[in-house]
Amino acid sequence: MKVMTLVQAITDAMDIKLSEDKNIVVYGEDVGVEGGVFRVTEGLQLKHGNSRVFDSPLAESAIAGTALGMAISGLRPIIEMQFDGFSFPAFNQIISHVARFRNRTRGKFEVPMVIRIPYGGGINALEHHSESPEAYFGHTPGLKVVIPSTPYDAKGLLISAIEDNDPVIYLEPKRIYRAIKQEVPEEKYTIPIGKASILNKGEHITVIAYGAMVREVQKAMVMAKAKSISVELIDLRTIWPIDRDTIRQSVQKTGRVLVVTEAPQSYGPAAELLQIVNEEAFLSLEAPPTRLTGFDTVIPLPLGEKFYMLTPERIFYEIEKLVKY
Amino acid sequence: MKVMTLVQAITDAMDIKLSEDKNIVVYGEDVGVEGGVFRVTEGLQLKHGNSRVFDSPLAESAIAGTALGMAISGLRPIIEMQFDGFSFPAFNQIISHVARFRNRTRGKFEVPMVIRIPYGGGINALEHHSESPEAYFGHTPGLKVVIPSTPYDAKGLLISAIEDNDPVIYLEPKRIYRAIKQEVPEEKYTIPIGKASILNKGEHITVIAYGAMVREVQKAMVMAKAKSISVELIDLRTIWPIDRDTIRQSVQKTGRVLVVTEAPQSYGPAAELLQIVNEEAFLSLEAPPTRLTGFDTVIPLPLGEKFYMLTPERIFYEIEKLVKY
Amino acid sequence: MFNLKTLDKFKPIDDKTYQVIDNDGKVIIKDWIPDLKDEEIVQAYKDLLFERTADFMAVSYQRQGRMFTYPPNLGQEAIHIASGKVIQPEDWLVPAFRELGAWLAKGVSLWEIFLYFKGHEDGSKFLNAKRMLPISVPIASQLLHAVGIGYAMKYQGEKAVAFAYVGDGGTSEGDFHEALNFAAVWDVPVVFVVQNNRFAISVPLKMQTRSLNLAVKGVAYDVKSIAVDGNDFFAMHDVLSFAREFVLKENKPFLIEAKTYRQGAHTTSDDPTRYRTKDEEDEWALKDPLKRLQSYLISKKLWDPSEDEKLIAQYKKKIDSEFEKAEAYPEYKLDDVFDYMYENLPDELKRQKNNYQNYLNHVGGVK
Amino acid sequence: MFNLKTLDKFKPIDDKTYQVIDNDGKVIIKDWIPDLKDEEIVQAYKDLLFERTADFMAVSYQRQGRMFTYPPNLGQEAIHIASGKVIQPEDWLVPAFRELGAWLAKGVSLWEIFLYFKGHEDGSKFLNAKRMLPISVPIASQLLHAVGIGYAMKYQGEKAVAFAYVGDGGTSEGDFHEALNFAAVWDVPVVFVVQNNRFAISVPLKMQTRSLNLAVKGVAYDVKSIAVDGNDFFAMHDVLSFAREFVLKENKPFLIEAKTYRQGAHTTSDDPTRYRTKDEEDEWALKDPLKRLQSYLISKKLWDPSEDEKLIAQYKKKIDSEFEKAEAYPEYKLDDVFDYMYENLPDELKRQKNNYQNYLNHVGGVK
Ligand SMILES: Cc1ncc(C[n+]2csc(CCOP(=O)(O)OP(=O)(O)O)c2C)c(N)n1
Ligand SMILES: Cc1ncc(C[n+]2csc(CCOP(=O)(O)OP(=O)(O)O)c2C)c(N)n1
Ligand SMILES: [Mg+2]
Ligand SMILES: [Mg+2]
Repeated sequence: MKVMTLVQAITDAMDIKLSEDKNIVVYGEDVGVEGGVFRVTEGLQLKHGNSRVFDSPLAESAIAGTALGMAISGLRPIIEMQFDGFSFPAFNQIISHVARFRNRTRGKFEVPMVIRIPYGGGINALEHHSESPEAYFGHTPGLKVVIPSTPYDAKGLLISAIEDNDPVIYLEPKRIYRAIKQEVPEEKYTIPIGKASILNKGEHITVIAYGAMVREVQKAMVMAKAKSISVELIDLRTIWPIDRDTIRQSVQKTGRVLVVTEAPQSYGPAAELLQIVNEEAFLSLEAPPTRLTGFDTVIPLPLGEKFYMLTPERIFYEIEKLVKY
Repeated sequence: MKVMTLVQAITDAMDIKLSEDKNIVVYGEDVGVEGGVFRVTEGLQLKHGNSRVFDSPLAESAIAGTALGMAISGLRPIIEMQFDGFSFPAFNQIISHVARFRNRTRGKFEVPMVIRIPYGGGINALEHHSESPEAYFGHTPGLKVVIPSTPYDAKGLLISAIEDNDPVIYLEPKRIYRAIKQEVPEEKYTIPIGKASILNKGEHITVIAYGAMVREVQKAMVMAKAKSISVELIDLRTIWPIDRDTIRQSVQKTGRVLVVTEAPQSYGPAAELLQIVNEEAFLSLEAPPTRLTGFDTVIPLPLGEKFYMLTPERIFYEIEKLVKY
Repeated sequence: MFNLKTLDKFKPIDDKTYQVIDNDGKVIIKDWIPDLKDEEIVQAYKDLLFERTADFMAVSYQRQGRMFTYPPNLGQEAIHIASGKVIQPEDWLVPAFRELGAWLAKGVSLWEIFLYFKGHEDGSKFLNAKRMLPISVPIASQLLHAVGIGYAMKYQGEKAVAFAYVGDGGTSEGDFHEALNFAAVWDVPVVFVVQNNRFAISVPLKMQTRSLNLAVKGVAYDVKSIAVDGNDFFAMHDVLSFAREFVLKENKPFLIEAKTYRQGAHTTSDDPTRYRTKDEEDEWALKDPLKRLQSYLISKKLWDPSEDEKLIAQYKKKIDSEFEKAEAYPEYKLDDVFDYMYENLPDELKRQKNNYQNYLNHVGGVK
Repeated sequence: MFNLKTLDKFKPIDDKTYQVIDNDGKVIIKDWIPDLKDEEIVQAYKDLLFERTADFMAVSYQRQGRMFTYPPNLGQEAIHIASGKVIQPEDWLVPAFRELGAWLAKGVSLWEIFLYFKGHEDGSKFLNAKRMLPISVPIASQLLHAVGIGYAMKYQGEKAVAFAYVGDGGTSEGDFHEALNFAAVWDVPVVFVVQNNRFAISVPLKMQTRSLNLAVKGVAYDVKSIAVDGNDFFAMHDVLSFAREFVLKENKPFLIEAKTYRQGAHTTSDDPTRYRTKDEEDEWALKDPLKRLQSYLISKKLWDPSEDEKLIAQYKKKIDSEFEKAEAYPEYKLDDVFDYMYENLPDELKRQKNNYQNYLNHVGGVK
C-alpha cells in the first residue's frame, strides 16, 4: 500500500496499464513533456516513450476523432481534454462517432478508449475551467461515464475503464485532485463500472452524490450526526449505467432521498437519479425526492463561487429539512 | 386566416419579421437558392435579397459563431442547422458563447439570435437525421428552448423567439412538418415563450408531451376515451424555462402523470419534468411519476424505428397502467 | 510514370490540374504509357460500367419505394474505380458516402449497400471487406478517423495506407483542417481524396471557398498535394498509385483534389434543377468519365461498344439478385436495436428491452 | 510606406518575414521612413513600457495571492502597442487573452482587467471601451465572432474593421479554419492577427504544425497574408496600418502572422523551465521589443534611457492605484450570479434565487 492523492492514483493506473499493454497510448494537449497541466501524466512520457505518451496539436475534435481511429484499429488510446469546458469542441466526434461506432458496425469495430476530463468547480479558475458536463455524456447512448471520489476508486475505476472494450468518459473531480490522500494498493486492481458504493450506512435519509460533492456531504454528515440524523451516503461512482439496485435498496429503507450535484439543475443529473427513485421506490417515499444542485446559471468566476458551490451547511440544511418533512 | 402546414407557418413567421426588421438575416447550409432541404426558407431569398437570406459554407461551428458575432453587433440572425445531428459541431459555440455572452459581459452585449433545428425521428432518414437533442440545450444555462407542435404555435413562438433579446433554440418537429394543417392568422402575433398549453382538459391523468409526440398522445387519447379515461394533455411548448405552474395545477388535480418524449431516457427531458412534479405536487401523487421515452440506444435506422418510436398503442398502454395503478 | 517531377510540374499554387486523356479519350501527355495492362484497363471500364449500372438501379429502387434516400455516384465513378485498383487489401478505406465503386472493390457486397439504404444497420457490417469503415454521414468527421488509423499503423510498424474521402463541401468543416494538420504533424500514411464535384447539395464551389483550387489547401499543412481531373481514369490511377507509394516511402500524408461533377442529384430527395443550369450540366456531360475511358479503349481497339448493352443486361440481373438478397434479409428484430450498443448489454438496457418485450407480449407484437 | 509591392516582396510562400529594425534598433530597410511622428514613436515606447510594467505588477499581485491565474504578455508588447495605434474607435477589437496593451489603447481600464483576474465578471464590462469584446478563453472560437461582426459592418455599410487575435496554438483549431474560410467567402473586413509566440503552453510550434510559417495558411482561403517580426514595433505598425487600409479598400480579410516569443510563463500557474531551454530564452531576449524600440529612439536621440526609471516609478503608482480600485470594488452579490443570464430574469431563476436567499436568511449569510 502507498499513500496517494487522486492525481497519483490516476497516474499510477495509467502507468500500470502502459507497462502491461503495448497497445495503450496516452495523448492530448501538454500531456507529454509537461505531464499535463495538472501533472496527471507526469513521468509517463519519460518512462514509456514519446510514441506512447505525447502532445497533440491544440484541437479537441481531432484528439477525440483520431482516438476513435486508433481504437477501431487495434490501439487503446487514453486521451485527455485539458478542462471540462474544452471538451465541447469534441462533442460531435464523441456523440456522433465514439458513442456509436460499435452499434453502427454491429460490433465489427470496437471503441476501447478512455476520455479523461478534469471537471468541476471550486478551484478559483477562469471561465470554462469549472464545468460539470456529466449530464451531456450521461444522456448520450453508447458511452459509459465514470466519476471517482477517492484515490482508491480512481485507480480501480480507471483500470476498469481502460480495460473496457467500450468508450468510457472518465471525469476527474479536479477540486480534490490533491485534497484527499488514501492508502492505495500498488498492484493492479479493478472496480466494476456501474456499481455505486455505500460510504456510510444510515437510517433516516439517503444522500446520493459523486465526485467532489461526496466530501462536502461527508462534512454535512458531521453536522447531521450532531443532531442525531443518520445518513446513508451513496457514492454513485458511475453516471451511466446507473446502479439502480443500490439506490432502490437504500431509499426503500430510508424513505427519504437527497441528490447533491454541482451541475446546473434543469435537465441535470439529479433529475435522472430522482426519477429512478420514483420508478424503484415510490411506495417507500416519506418525503419528496429532493435535489440540491448548481443554479441554472453559468458557474460564476471565483468571487461568485461562494454562492454557487454547494457547502456542507447548505447540504445539511436540506438534509434536516427533509428529515423533518 | 389561412390554412398552413407547420413548414408554411415557420416560413411565414420569418417572412413577416424579415419584412419588418432590416436587422434580421437568415442563413445556413442551402437556405438560399434552395430554400432549405425542407423548403422552410423557400422564397425568402428571392423576396428579401441575398444579403439577408443566404447560403453559408458547410461548417456548423462557423454558422453559430458568426451569428453570435452578428447578434452582438446589431443584427438579429436566424440560422439553420440542417438536421439535429449536425448541431453537434456547433456545440462549443452554442454552450461556450451563445448562451453566455450576455452574462459574461454583464448585459453589455446581447445575443438576439434564433437557431432553428429540424429534429426528431419517424421520417425514415439516414443516421444522424433523427435525433432529439433538446435535453442538451435545456441543460445549458443561458438558452431558451422552444418546440412547437402545431402551425399556429409554430408561427407565434417563432416570432416571439425572433423578438427575444436572448438566444433561442427553436426545434422543429420535422416529422409533422407537413402532417398537420391548421388555420393560422396571416398577420403577426406572438405566443409567449415559457408557457405550456393545455390541449385537453381531463381528470384522471396528466400527460405531458411536446413536438411530434403531441399528435401521438392525441391518438392514444382516442383509445383512452373509449375506455372512459379522461386525459389532461399538456403541450409543453417550451423546454426551458419550464412552465411549472401549468404542470403543478394539472398534476394536483389528476394525481397521475406520464411524460412522453422520444429522446433517450437517461438524463433525458422526461426526468426533469417528473422531478418538477416531485417538487410541486408530491402530496397529490396517486401513482409514481412515469415516463415513456426513447431507449438508451442510438435511434435505429428506418427498419428499426418501429421499435424505437413511441406509438399511440404504447402510450395508451402506459396511460391505462397508470390509471389502474 | 507519374513521379516526383510530374508532381512538381503540377503545382496547385499554379492552378495546374493533372490530366492524361481529353474529353475524347485522346492521350494528351506525350510519352505517357499506362501503368496498367490492356486487360486491366478493360476491366476498369467494366467496373465503371458496373458501378454506373448499380447506381442507376439503386435510384430506381428508391423511386419504386423499395429503398430510402440514396446518394447517386453518377459522373464520379472514375475516381472510385481508380481507387479500387490502387487500394490494397492491407490498406484502409475511410469513406464519406459517395464512393460506391471503391467500396465494391474493397469487398463490400452490393446487397449490403442496398440493405443499408433500406434502413438496416447490418448493411454496414461489410462481411467480406477488411479495413473498410462504414459510411460517414457527419461531413468531414471521418478524416480524423483515418489519421488515427494512420497513427496506429505507423505505431504498429505496418506498411499500409489509409485512403480517406471527403467532398468539396467537406473542406469547409473544421475537422478537415484538424485532420490535415494532425496527419502532417504526426507523419502518418494517409491519402486524402477530395471529390470536388462542385456542389455541396445546392451550394456551389464559389460559395464554399475562395481558394484557387482545393489541392492548394495542402500548403497550410505542408502536405504535398495535386489537383487531378477526376473524370480521367488514367490521371486518377496515376496519381493515386503515386500517392500510395509516396505516403509509404515518406511516411507523410498526401492530398488529392479530384475535379469532377455530380451529374445526378445530391440524393434521391434532391432536385438539382433548383440550383444549376442545364448548360452547365451539358458541358460536364462532355467530360463524362465512362465515355472518355470508352473512347480511349475504342481508339486502341480494345473495346467494341456494342458489348455494352449485353454487359449492362448481365449486370442488371446480378444487381437485381443482390437487391433481392437485401429484400430477403431477415426481419429487423428488437435485438438489433439493443444488442450492439455495448460489448455486454448493461443492466439498464436489459431492463428497457425487457419492459418493451413485455409490452409487445401484452399487445401481441409491433403494429 | 508599406504597400502592395512590399506585400508582394514578402510572400509567405517564400518564407519571408517583414522586418524594419534589427535587434539593435537599426533600420534595415533602406529608404524606410516611419509613418509616425517622432512624438508618436516616443509615446509608443512609453505605452510599451507601461504595458510591461503593468504586466509585471499583475504577476506580482498574483504571487501575493491578490489575484488568480494571469497570462503574462512579456515579450509580445510591440504587437499590442502597434495594434493600439492602428485600431480606430470605430473598429472592433476581438481579443484572445494576451493583448493587454491593445486593450488599454481601446479604452479598457486597467482596474477592470485586475477585477476580471480577481474573479469578477464586472471586469469584462469595459465601461469606456467601445467595440471591444471580452477575453475569449476557448481557443480560436473568437475568430468566428469577428467574422460575424465583419458581416454586420458590411451589411450596415460601415467603414470599419474587426481586428481578431489568436495564438500559434489556436491555428490548429477547426474554428480558425472556418473563420478564415467564411471571412474570405463573405468578403468581410477582418484583420486576423496570429501572435506566434512559438508555444501553446508547453507545446512547441513544430508539434503544432508543419507549415512553412503561419502566414502561409492564408493560401488555403485565398486570404492575403504576411509574416512580420512581431518584436519590431515599426514592422508591426506598418503592416497593421496597411492591412487596415487594404481590408477597407478591398473588402477582404487579411492575415498577419506576428512572430514573437512569450518570454514569461504561459500563465502564473505555468513553469516554462519544464519544456524549454535557457539558451532559447536568452536568444529571444536579444530580440526584446522594448529594447529594440529603445535602441532606435536612442540612436535618433529621441530618448534618454535614464528616463525609464522615473517613468516606471510613476507607472507603478498609477498601476497600484488601479489595483486598489479593483480591490475596493463592491463585494460580489447574489444578483451577480443570476441577473445577467437573460434580459429578464425567468421565473425559474427567480425561484432558484429566492430559495437560495431564503436559505441565506435562515443561516445568516454566506460563510
Ligand atoms: C456535419 C454535417 N453537416 C451537414 C450535413 C448535411 N449534408 C449532407 S451531404 C451535404 C453536402 C456535402 O457536400 P460535399 O462535401 O461537397 O459532398 P457531395 O455531397 O458533393 O459528395 C450536407 C450539407 C451533414 N451530413 N453533416
Ligand atoms: C478550446 C481550448 N482548448 C484548450 C484550452 C487550454 N489552453 C489555454 S491557453 C492554451 C494554449 C494556447 O496557445 P496559443 O494559441 O499559442 O496562445 P498563447 O497562450 O501562446 O498566447 C491552451 C491549450 C483552451 N483555453 N481552449
Ligand atoms: Mg460536393
Ligand atoms: Mg502561443
